Amino acid sequence: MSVLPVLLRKEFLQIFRNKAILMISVAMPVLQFIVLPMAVNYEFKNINLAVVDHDRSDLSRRLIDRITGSGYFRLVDHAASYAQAYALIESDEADIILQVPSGFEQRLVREGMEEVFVAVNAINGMKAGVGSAYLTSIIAGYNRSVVEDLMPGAAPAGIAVTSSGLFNPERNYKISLLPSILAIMITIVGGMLSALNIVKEKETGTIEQINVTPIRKRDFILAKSIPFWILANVVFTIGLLVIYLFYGVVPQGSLLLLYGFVGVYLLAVMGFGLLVSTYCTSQQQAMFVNFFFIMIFIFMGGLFTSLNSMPVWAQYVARFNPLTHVNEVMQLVTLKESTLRDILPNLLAVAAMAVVLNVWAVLNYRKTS
Amino acid sequence: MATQGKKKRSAHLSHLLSFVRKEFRHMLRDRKTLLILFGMPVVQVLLFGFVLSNEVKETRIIVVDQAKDAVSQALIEKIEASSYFTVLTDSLPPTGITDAFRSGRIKAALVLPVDLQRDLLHDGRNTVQILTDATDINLAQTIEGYLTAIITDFSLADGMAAPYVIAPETRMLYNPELRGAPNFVPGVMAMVLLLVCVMMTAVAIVREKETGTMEVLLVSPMRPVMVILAKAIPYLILSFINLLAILLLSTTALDLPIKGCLPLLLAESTLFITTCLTLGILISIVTASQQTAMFIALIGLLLPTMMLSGFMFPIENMPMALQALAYATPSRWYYVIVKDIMIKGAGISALWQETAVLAGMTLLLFALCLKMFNIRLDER
Amino acid sequence: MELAIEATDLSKWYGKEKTLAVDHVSLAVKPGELFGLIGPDGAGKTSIFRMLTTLLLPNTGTARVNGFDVVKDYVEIRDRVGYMPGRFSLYQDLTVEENLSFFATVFNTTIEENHHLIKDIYVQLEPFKKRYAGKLSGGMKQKLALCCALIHRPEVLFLDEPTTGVDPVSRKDFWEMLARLKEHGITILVATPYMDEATRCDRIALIQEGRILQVDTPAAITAAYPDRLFQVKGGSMSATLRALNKLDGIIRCYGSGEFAHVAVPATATDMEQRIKDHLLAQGLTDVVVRPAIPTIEDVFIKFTQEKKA
Amino acid sequence: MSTTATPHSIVAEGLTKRFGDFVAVDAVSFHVNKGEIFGFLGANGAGKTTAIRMLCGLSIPTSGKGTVAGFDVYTQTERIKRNIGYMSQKFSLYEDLSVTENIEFFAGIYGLSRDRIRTKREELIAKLGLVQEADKLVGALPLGWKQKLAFSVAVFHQPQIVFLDEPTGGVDPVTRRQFWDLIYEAADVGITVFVTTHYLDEAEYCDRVSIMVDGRIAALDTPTELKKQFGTGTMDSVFYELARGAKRGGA
Repeated sequence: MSVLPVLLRKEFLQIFRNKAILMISVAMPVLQFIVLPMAVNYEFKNINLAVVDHDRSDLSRRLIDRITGSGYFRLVDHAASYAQAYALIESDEADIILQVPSGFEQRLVREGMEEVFVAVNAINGMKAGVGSAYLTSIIAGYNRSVVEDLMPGAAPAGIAVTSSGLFNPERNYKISLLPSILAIMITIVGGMLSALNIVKEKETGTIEQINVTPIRKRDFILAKSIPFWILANVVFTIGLLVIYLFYGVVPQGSLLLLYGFVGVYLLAVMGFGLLVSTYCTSQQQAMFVNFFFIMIFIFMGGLFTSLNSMPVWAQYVARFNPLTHVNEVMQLVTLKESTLRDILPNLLAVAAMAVVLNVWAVLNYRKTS
Repeated sequence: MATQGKKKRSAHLSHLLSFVRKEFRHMLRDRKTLLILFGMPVVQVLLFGFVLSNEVKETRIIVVDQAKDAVSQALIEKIEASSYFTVLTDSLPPTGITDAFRSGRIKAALVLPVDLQRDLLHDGRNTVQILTDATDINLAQTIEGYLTAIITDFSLADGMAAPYVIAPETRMLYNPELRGAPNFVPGVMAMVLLLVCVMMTAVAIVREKETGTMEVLLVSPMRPVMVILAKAIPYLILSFINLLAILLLSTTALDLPIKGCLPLLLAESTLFITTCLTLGILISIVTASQQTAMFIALIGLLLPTMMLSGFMFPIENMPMALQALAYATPSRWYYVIVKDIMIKGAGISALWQETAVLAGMTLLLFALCLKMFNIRLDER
Repeated sequence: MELAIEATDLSKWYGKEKTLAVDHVSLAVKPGELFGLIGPDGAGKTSIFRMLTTLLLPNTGTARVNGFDVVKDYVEIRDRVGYMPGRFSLYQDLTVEENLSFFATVFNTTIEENHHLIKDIYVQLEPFKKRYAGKLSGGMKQKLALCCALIHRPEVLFLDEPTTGVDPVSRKDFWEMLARLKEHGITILVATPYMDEATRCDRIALIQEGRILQVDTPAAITAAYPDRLFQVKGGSMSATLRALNKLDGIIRCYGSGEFAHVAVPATATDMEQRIKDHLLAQGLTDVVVRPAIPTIEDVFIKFTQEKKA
Repeated sequence: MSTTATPHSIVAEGLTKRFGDFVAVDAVSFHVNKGEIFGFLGANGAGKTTAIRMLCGLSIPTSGKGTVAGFDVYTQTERIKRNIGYMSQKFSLYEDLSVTENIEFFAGIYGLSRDRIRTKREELIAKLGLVQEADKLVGALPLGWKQKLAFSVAVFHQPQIVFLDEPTGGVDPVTRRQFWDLIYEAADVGITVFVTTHYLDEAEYCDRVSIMVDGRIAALDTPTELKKQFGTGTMDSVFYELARGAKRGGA
């Protein structure tokens, strides 16, 4: 009998015997994955708006009605002055102030041009950006209707812009984010399990017993990663099912391709965990080191803020982040129906990481001191 | 009786001091862990402060210029002149655009119609089309906003504008350049502090259970409350130093002002750190092995805090049940506090609610710790 | 006089299957006594210790330590006893000195206050006082643990297998220390799997599978050994035992160091000669057979084999 | 399996291990004959564990020469491991695996065929009287049974040498004797037994005994010879005589 199956059998027996860890590493992520995606929604429905209408004209009232009627804004107050409205922003009651100057209607009709003033609480960058964009587009729409009213029959001039979003035309955040959040989940689970496992044998002392046997380092490391690889794949599969059943998201591209890539990706993640494991002497150390890197992987992986927005050096660094690749591939395959050819660069990068990390882990694991 | 009471109190104090000293020694002797504990929050806050942002700059777009006339040339030049976009010059037939998107080479495409200039001259109007990669919806929206603004600006300046223009003038309060740091630093700070603090104490008591020293401590006059306090204090001090380092770096390296009152910020942070440490201790008390404690602390908390703290996804958009969950996340409250003090310069009067919630959580967790603390070895 | 430790009908079981670890045990230890619980690993010694030190709640029975009930008055007991658990449970990453001063403060005292109690032991530890406890040898670790358990001058001292894994020389040192502690009037309850240590106790309880087999002074226990015992030698041990097994009229035989021990009924006569003849007849040379004085180990083996039979 | 023709299972010549300034094992020389039961005694901290770790290929010596089962302790550690068995007082078996699973695991590691494992496993379980307990977790077994099982597992693949590190600590007197019966059995089929113990009556059961003091071998001979040398009747006194002079109590 060759040695690897024997080692594997032992690992599996131990994993399934430790029900607590199994529950925490499979059931907890799945449960989180059922609940947490409800949080994934950037679409702002209730942006709090404070209005300072110095004009109190027909046109200004219609503008305000149009804004509040859009469904995006909630009028919190008609403030008498900008200072009053500003106070609302300070107390977090309002997110945006719209100020209409006195003489708005007059000047618009007479001079054909008038400005309104918008002040946005930019602490929450996302809300600020989205809110001011909504507001601008509503004002533009209103503008067109004003033109039609004032110059009936005349077509609005200038360059009009139409826009459409490819691959996700309904701009459904869940479709675009859930697969990647699933990737984060399996990264945490796989990385943690593999990082803690060898250290645990070190702490309990059983590693000594292994080290006096002729087990090859390669076999030992493999036996330590394969079970968790399978476990992480199980979590991944359950996750895909959850996305489908609870959120109706179906990957557009090939599932086979997705699994193939995730398989290689997990090898890289586990290689990393095992490498950490060979360097650390206590579970606590292993966990902290692993956590440190996982956090960096997550935040620099381009999911929550686009890689595009990062400094150039960070974009280069991000190429060495396995999560960057898995995020890209998740979106490529699930939304863009990409083929192997499209994801090949990502696949090669992750495969290279898997090889380097695992070989490094094998080399760094010492049976003899 | 009075002197006896006094003696007892001083005994408790010296218990505590000696226990705290012991905990410090454990902490200082495990150099690797100490290095990570100190380095991790600082490096992460700094790194994420530099790296994370929602700015759009030098985004690669393709202009499919079917017009190739003076107007289209002028428009392209205008787009190129902005720092937001880099226009890829190799033109593509419209069919190839999807492939360009798929390969990730471009994030947006602008399609200019054949008769751009002619229609403008004739009818005074024309329509151009923006295509964006909506896999990253936020980026797509921002790109659309910027491009539309540039084009509108272009048509205004060109004198082709319609009459009766209402031009909104927008000012971004508190963070005029919409930099990433003011957005992300408070959030990352809340999240990293929470996770690090919880993880530090999550193993603290369960480790003594595993090594057997808990047995000796139990058979001693040491009271549970002392054990809990003694476990928390060293990490409180460590975390406070961490906090100072984070604040120092974010004001110097990240140029983030602290508009409000620094002592207030420090006090609120100490409160938050205490909440997290107590949560960690609770985990430590109810678990039987370090491994379980760590898994609960990390797998159990990482994603929920990340997603529910409010700095990633707006809480007001969530369904009620999830909002309730978010309100139970300490980092959600601290995130608001940090943001308001650092960036808005708010005072305690604006923050008393958040403060009260955190204080309440801490007391509740502490009471739970005392209640759950097992004074014997029996399984419950 | 009030008893230092008084346990009545103590039982403890674990798990869903209610595996009985301690089976209706009663014990009485007088103040100032050095009392030994002698039995192998798994006999239930640790569970008894944990119930007496208030760490576990008994499933049946009651126990009092210095008059305090182990369930109700656990706070008082914890103020008054010293406890050294089975496995090494000091802080491995603290130095010898740091461990000691930590435990002193925990028990509201200082190293100086009770220095006279620990000084014999501490002298040996002093050269290593800056060394981490984790880097001490087994013997030294146990001495340090004893110091830590003694530092507050406990009224009752509980030592759970203090000498397991310790070399014979250190074990001897350790017991000499216990003898000296007794002079300070401290009641000591000690558990050990080493039968040879039993003779150093005032009284012992032999314990196996959660039950107490016998309680008395070591001398009385060995004196009550019902059989006649011989020590036998003749070439190799395995050959001797093989030959002895073929002989009728012996109750049991087993190796015991250099010699094999042979127990025969007390009523049997001329066994000495019979054994000798038998061994010679089996072709063994240099045969030695002579009466032996039973030890606690012989008593223990008798109990174990009777139970099996 | 053995590739050389040395008559000795273990040869150590000036074997030394230093940790910084500290000489844990100081130029130790000895040899162990094939099929011998060799007692390796010494006080805590005398350097026994370090010496065993070098012989088992867990630790590379600082200087000196050594072969185990004919293989070099510097360059052929993995081949040594193929030819030895090892059991320590703690951690010899996985407590969260059952009796059968432990046997299958350790036998499998040494590459025994599945059929062979199955038949030998049944034999072993029957011999140890563990038929009822075959599917129980090892952690739930009494220590004495655990140790007997651990020893049987350590010699399951018929190694040339088996290293036993304090195998009988805390085990009851009857089981301790049964354990030694297993050792004799192994020695009878030619397995060299290298054993450390703190029970000095067990030293009497060894063919030869070495006593280590402060990293050196202070005495090495048959128990009878040693007692004669020191003019006493028990190994106890021999050991006490040698070990009490040790300077390195705390190491």
